[in-house]
Amino acid sequence: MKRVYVNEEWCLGCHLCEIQCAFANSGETDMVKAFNNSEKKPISRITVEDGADDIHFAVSCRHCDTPWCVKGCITGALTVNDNGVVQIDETRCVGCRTCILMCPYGCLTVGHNKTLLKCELCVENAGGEPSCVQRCPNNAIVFEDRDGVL
Amino acid sequence: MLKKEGEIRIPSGCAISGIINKTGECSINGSSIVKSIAHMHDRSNGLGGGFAGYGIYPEYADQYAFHVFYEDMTAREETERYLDRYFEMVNLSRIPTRKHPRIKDEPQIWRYFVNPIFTLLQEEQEEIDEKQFIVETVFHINTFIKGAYIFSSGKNMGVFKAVGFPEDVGEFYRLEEYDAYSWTAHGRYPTNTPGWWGGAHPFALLDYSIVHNGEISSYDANRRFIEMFDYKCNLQTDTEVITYIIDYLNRKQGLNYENIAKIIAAPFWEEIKRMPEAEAKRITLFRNTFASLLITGPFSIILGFNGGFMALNDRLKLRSMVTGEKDNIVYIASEECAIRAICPDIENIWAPQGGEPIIVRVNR
Amino acid sequence: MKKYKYVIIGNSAAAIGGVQGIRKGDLENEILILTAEPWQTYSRPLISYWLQGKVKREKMYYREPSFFTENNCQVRYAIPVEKINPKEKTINLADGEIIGYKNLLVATGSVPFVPPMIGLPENLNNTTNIFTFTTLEDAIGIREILTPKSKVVILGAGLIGLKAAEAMVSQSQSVIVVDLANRVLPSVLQEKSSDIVKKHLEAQSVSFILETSITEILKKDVLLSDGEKIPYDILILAVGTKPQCDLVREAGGEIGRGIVTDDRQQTSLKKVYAAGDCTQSLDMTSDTQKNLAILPNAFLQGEVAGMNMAGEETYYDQAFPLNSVGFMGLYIFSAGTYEGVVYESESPEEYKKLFIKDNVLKGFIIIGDCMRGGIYTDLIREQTDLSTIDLEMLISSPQIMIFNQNTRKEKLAQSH
Amino acid sequence: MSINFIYPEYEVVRNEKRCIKCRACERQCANEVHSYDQEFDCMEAQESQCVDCQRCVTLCPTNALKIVKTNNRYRENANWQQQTMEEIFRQADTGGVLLSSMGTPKDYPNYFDKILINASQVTNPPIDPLREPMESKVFLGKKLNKLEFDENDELLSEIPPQIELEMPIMFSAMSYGSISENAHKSLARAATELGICYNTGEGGLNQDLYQYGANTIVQVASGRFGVHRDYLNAGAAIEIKMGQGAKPGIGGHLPGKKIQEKVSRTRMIPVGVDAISPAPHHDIYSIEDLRQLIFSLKEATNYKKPVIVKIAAVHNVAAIASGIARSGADIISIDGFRGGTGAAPTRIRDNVGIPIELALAAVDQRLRDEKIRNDVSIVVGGSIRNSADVVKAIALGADAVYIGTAALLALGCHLCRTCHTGKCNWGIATQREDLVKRLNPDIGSRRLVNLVSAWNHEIMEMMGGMGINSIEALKGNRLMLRGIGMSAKELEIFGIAHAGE
Repeated sequence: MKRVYVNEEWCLGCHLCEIQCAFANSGETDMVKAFNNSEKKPISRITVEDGADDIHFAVSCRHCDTPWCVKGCITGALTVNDNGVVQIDETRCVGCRTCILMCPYGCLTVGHNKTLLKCELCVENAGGEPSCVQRCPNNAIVFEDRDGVL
Repeated sequence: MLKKEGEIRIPSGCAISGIINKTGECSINGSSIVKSIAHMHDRSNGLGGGFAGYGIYPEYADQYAFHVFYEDMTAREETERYLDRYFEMVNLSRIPTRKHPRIKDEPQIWRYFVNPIFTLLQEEQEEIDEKQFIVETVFHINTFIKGAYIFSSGKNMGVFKAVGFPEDVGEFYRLEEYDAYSWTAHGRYPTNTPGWWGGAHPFALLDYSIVHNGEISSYDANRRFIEMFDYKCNLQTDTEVITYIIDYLNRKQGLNYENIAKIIAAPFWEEIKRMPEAEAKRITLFRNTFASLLITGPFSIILGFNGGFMALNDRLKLRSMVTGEKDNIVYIASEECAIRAICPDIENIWAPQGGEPIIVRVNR
Repeated sequence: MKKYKYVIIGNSAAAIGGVQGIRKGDLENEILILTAEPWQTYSRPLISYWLQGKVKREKMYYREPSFFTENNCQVRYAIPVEKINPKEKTINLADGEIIGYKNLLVATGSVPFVPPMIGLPENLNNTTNIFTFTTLEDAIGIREILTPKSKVVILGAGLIGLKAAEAMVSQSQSVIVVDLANRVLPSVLQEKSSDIVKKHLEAQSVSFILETSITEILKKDVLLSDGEKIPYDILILAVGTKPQCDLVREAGGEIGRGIVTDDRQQTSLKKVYAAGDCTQSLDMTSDTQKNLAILPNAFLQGEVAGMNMAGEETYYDQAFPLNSVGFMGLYIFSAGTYEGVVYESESPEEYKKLFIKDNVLKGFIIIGDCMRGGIYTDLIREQTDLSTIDLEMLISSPQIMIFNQNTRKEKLAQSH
Repeated sequence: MSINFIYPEYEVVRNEKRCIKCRACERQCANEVHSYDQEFDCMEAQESQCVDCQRCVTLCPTNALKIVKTNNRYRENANWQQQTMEEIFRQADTGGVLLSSMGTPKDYPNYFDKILINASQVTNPPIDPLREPMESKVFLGKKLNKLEFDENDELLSEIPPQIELEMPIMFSAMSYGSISENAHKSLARAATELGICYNTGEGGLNQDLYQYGANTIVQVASGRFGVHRDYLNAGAAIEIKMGQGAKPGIGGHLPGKKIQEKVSRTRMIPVGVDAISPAPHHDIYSIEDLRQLIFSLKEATNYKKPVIVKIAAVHNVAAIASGIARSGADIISIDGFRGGTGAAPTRIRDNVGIPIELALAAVDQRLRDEKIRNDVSIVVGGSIRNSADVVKAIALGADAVYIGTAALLALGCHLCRTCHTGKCNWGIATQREDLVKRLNPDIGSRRLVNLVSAWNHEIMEMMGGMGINSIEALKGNRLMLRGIGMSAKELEIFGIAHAGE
């Protein structure tokens, strides 16, 4: 299934994916509004790690086949949909962070309302491609089907 | 002021027709071809018509027959002086015409049957290329003698052309008095010319004559290339440059008409890809070597030559042309009506594809 | 007698894991679920959130109501199981019915452990203001009588006791937590970390009386071991839980610190599997048998049991203690075993303690925002050789960057 | 010198209302123009460093940025303009030769813009390339003058070595070193996908790119960097670079800081040492020497590769081209003076050479007059900016064109003309690894393929409009062109009529 993959070879560390992600999930139609008009800046579900020797890469939910977060979720708020996308039902999340403790990638975070915030491949936003992928200036983040590809 | 052919490039639409007797027997009277072309009256606009007949001069079959327009006596005197120096003149006369109400401003029209004269020295050194000599003579006179224009220069063939509708031109030249094994005819529809007799078609050089319907878009690419090989496109007409291309490929490169068709109306690369390897290699070589001789834009031509003719459409077939056959006579024309007019029970009538040459050679 | 290919006793996380596990290998045969409770599966840890008013009753379900029909499960509520007959492969229900099984999953969970005390009623159901705190009924009972004037006393400063304290502190007059241990969360934290938690809770008005026990329950007061008497309107007994092993024990199955299973979750009884709080697990970090009564563990065990029941051979060998808990904005992660070389760091934002032994991460405690803590968990789970990673970065801020390029590529550029 | 006379050329205009302080501008500026001020929670700009490369503008997610030319003016007049004065200040400061990058920005006539293209109306049908076949394949190389057949009429002749191109466009020479590995990869991959060629330039051929050899032209220049037998045999053709349009009569100088490990290996020179290409080839001081080199290269490649000789368009270019055509070259490449460069002395770039349009017209006509046009193909470059320029060049007589600047623009170049600093923010004219990676060849090659395919579509549309269905019928077809606003002399050189005639 199509997933977000990152090619660190091409990641420039511009962090624009974070901005785009936060905006795409902010519910605002204007980025300036999303960031400058509200008390709380929208939070990104993808995080760029910056290392020495100019290594950068973005980390977001891998939507694993064995999603530890889903298995560990104490409320059942985390589910896997028919396309294998791991989704969070905010209304059922109590913010216990067990999923964060379970996730091997450190790619989960929490929102201003203290519930889990995670990449859902923009299923409810951009349509087609996740926003981080669409707006990555250097194709460092791609949306591809790599199942069975090593 | 309107400029005439040679001063400016004049595009034109046209009608063409051709008849050939495959047996080689001079059985086709000039009136037939006149009747045929007359049926495509609306494809001409009265600014040019003409014919080429092959086998019409059996008694002078070994001499070059020069048909010449003169605008004045000076031109004629100068030309004849020039011809006198290099040729043995076997016969000279005005070409017989009849007065015609719609044919006006006729020049003096003369015909010479000549043999070129070469020096002993030239013969000894085997420097004689007789045809090249004729070509150079034609170019010289047409370029440098003001008011003189050789419009036919082959053996046992002749071109008859004038400003007017082709059927009127036929009557004017009394074509019913000529019998040929092959005729081609042309009715012209130029879009801006005062009408100059030399600019009418067929265009001929040596025994090649061309009637052409169309307007080639590759003109200047072809012209600038062919002019590297000592041709001068004085008239700036398609017919002229096509004639030179064919002369170059046939006479100078020694290519047969089948191959010539593959050069001037080359198969597309897509088709070449699907050809057997050897054929693909040959066509690729042609397209590579003679790239600038590819003719694009619409054309249908009938190329007359001694012993046959070739009809050819551009490779996209942007002009109409049909052909049919009956009792050893092959007919080709822009429109089917022009064939049915003279052969109502024509058989096997069909439209050749773009780039597909129809080559007819007489058995002799 | 009705016979089912799959019968599950219990209807909580391990049972649900069992259903999902079975469905990985068998999409056809019906599953019979027998539960003593009257209602659909709910998430037990949510009772404190419900009591606190942070979650609605209708959002407490652990799985969508359609889960059971979609998975072809027949659920019978409020039907306790009386007996397992492993030879006959049958079970006796409380209403007398006998049901045959091909594969049985025992997911009976745990029950509160209540130490003997003078004045302790025989049956807590007969009282109105003394509760344990593990089921929805407990929470419902508490809410019925909880008022802003209530004085609450909680026995036990473990996870359950403190969650109960968190739930009630803002809705009552006072909450006092009593524990025999000298610190809060004694089984999860160590001194320093425990102290941080205690101070945080105290700042939120929870009071503690430690190194003390209740010796006697009186009508309106409890008598403490130090002789003091403190009043209560609501008394919560949250000392701990014990695995519910009775059915298996009576059927002759082996019991240790819970029902003993192999790594396929099969008990010593053939075709009888067990998963969840009722079992004993091998803690991979200490190589000791423990009763790991934590939800993720229950689900994972249930899933493995279910898969094996459906013929998909699978093993569960990655159990270790793992807790994520938050108290009023303070988050605590803890995992594994606290032995080995210690790396400890403390800042106003975060307290962290890592335990590394033989180049493998054995355990950790984090108090703070805990982001990316799962990377530590994964290092424990995979027993990753730490010599291949950037240790300094690992300790200061866990991230994928700690791994070398190939590993990063595996993690981020390959399908999982 | 204590006073810096030069006022920052550009101003960074930041719309504070739109800026969300994401700091992408800061992270992406190699010139360190942008910075974040923690104390005031705002972005700041060090404008004197700005070269107007537009990287920050392009990446700013809220379009909060624009770079504008400062309107601070010296007291200039028609004679002493700002630029002129600034150059004097600069030279007075440093005592050095002024250096510039890319093509001349001066306002010399651009003849492509004074030439109009014909289309068919009524007498001749336009061809719709979407419905009818339309061919743009060209062969570059010497053409046979006479075909030989055997007695069975079978062809004996073989086509001489040729470059076969699916469309009459190639990427011009840009060396590895002057541009980055990823820029080269983009060019190589795009050329391969398009069925055209790119050109190594004089920096040798990076080992990773040998796989694209069939679409590579390997260059031999005066510095002979990276030239060895495998290199010569690796490509589709060999180009001898005699000159460059942007700097005729001048050699090249790649600063040592651009010679990192891989560049050094490819060029076969030490790391960190300046790579200097002399102005002349020191083994070519006359035309007969050139002939020797041409045949040496043909020997080395077994007469299998066509040899291109590249010259700058200078005053007597027609005569020079004639000489080259008679020296055994298969292709002559002419580079006009608006052509780009990684670095050239400003005065040379802006004052030496002639426009490519005039050079092309003169060379094509001269070779035809001398009847040797068939012996060589002509490739022209030096500011071919769009598909119409290509059509005009071919109708004037070119066989194909080289595009350099346009290709770089496709890769992201914004013509900031500071290639010589080595800090190209677009990852093109740089060897700094963090910058090089900004050009992902997946994207770069796709953009190049897009660009050239788009041009090819347009070329076909224009050809179709003229009623031409194959590019060879366009070559030298000057009748399809008309001049507009040209003098009689100019029209004469171009061999075209004025519009309206």
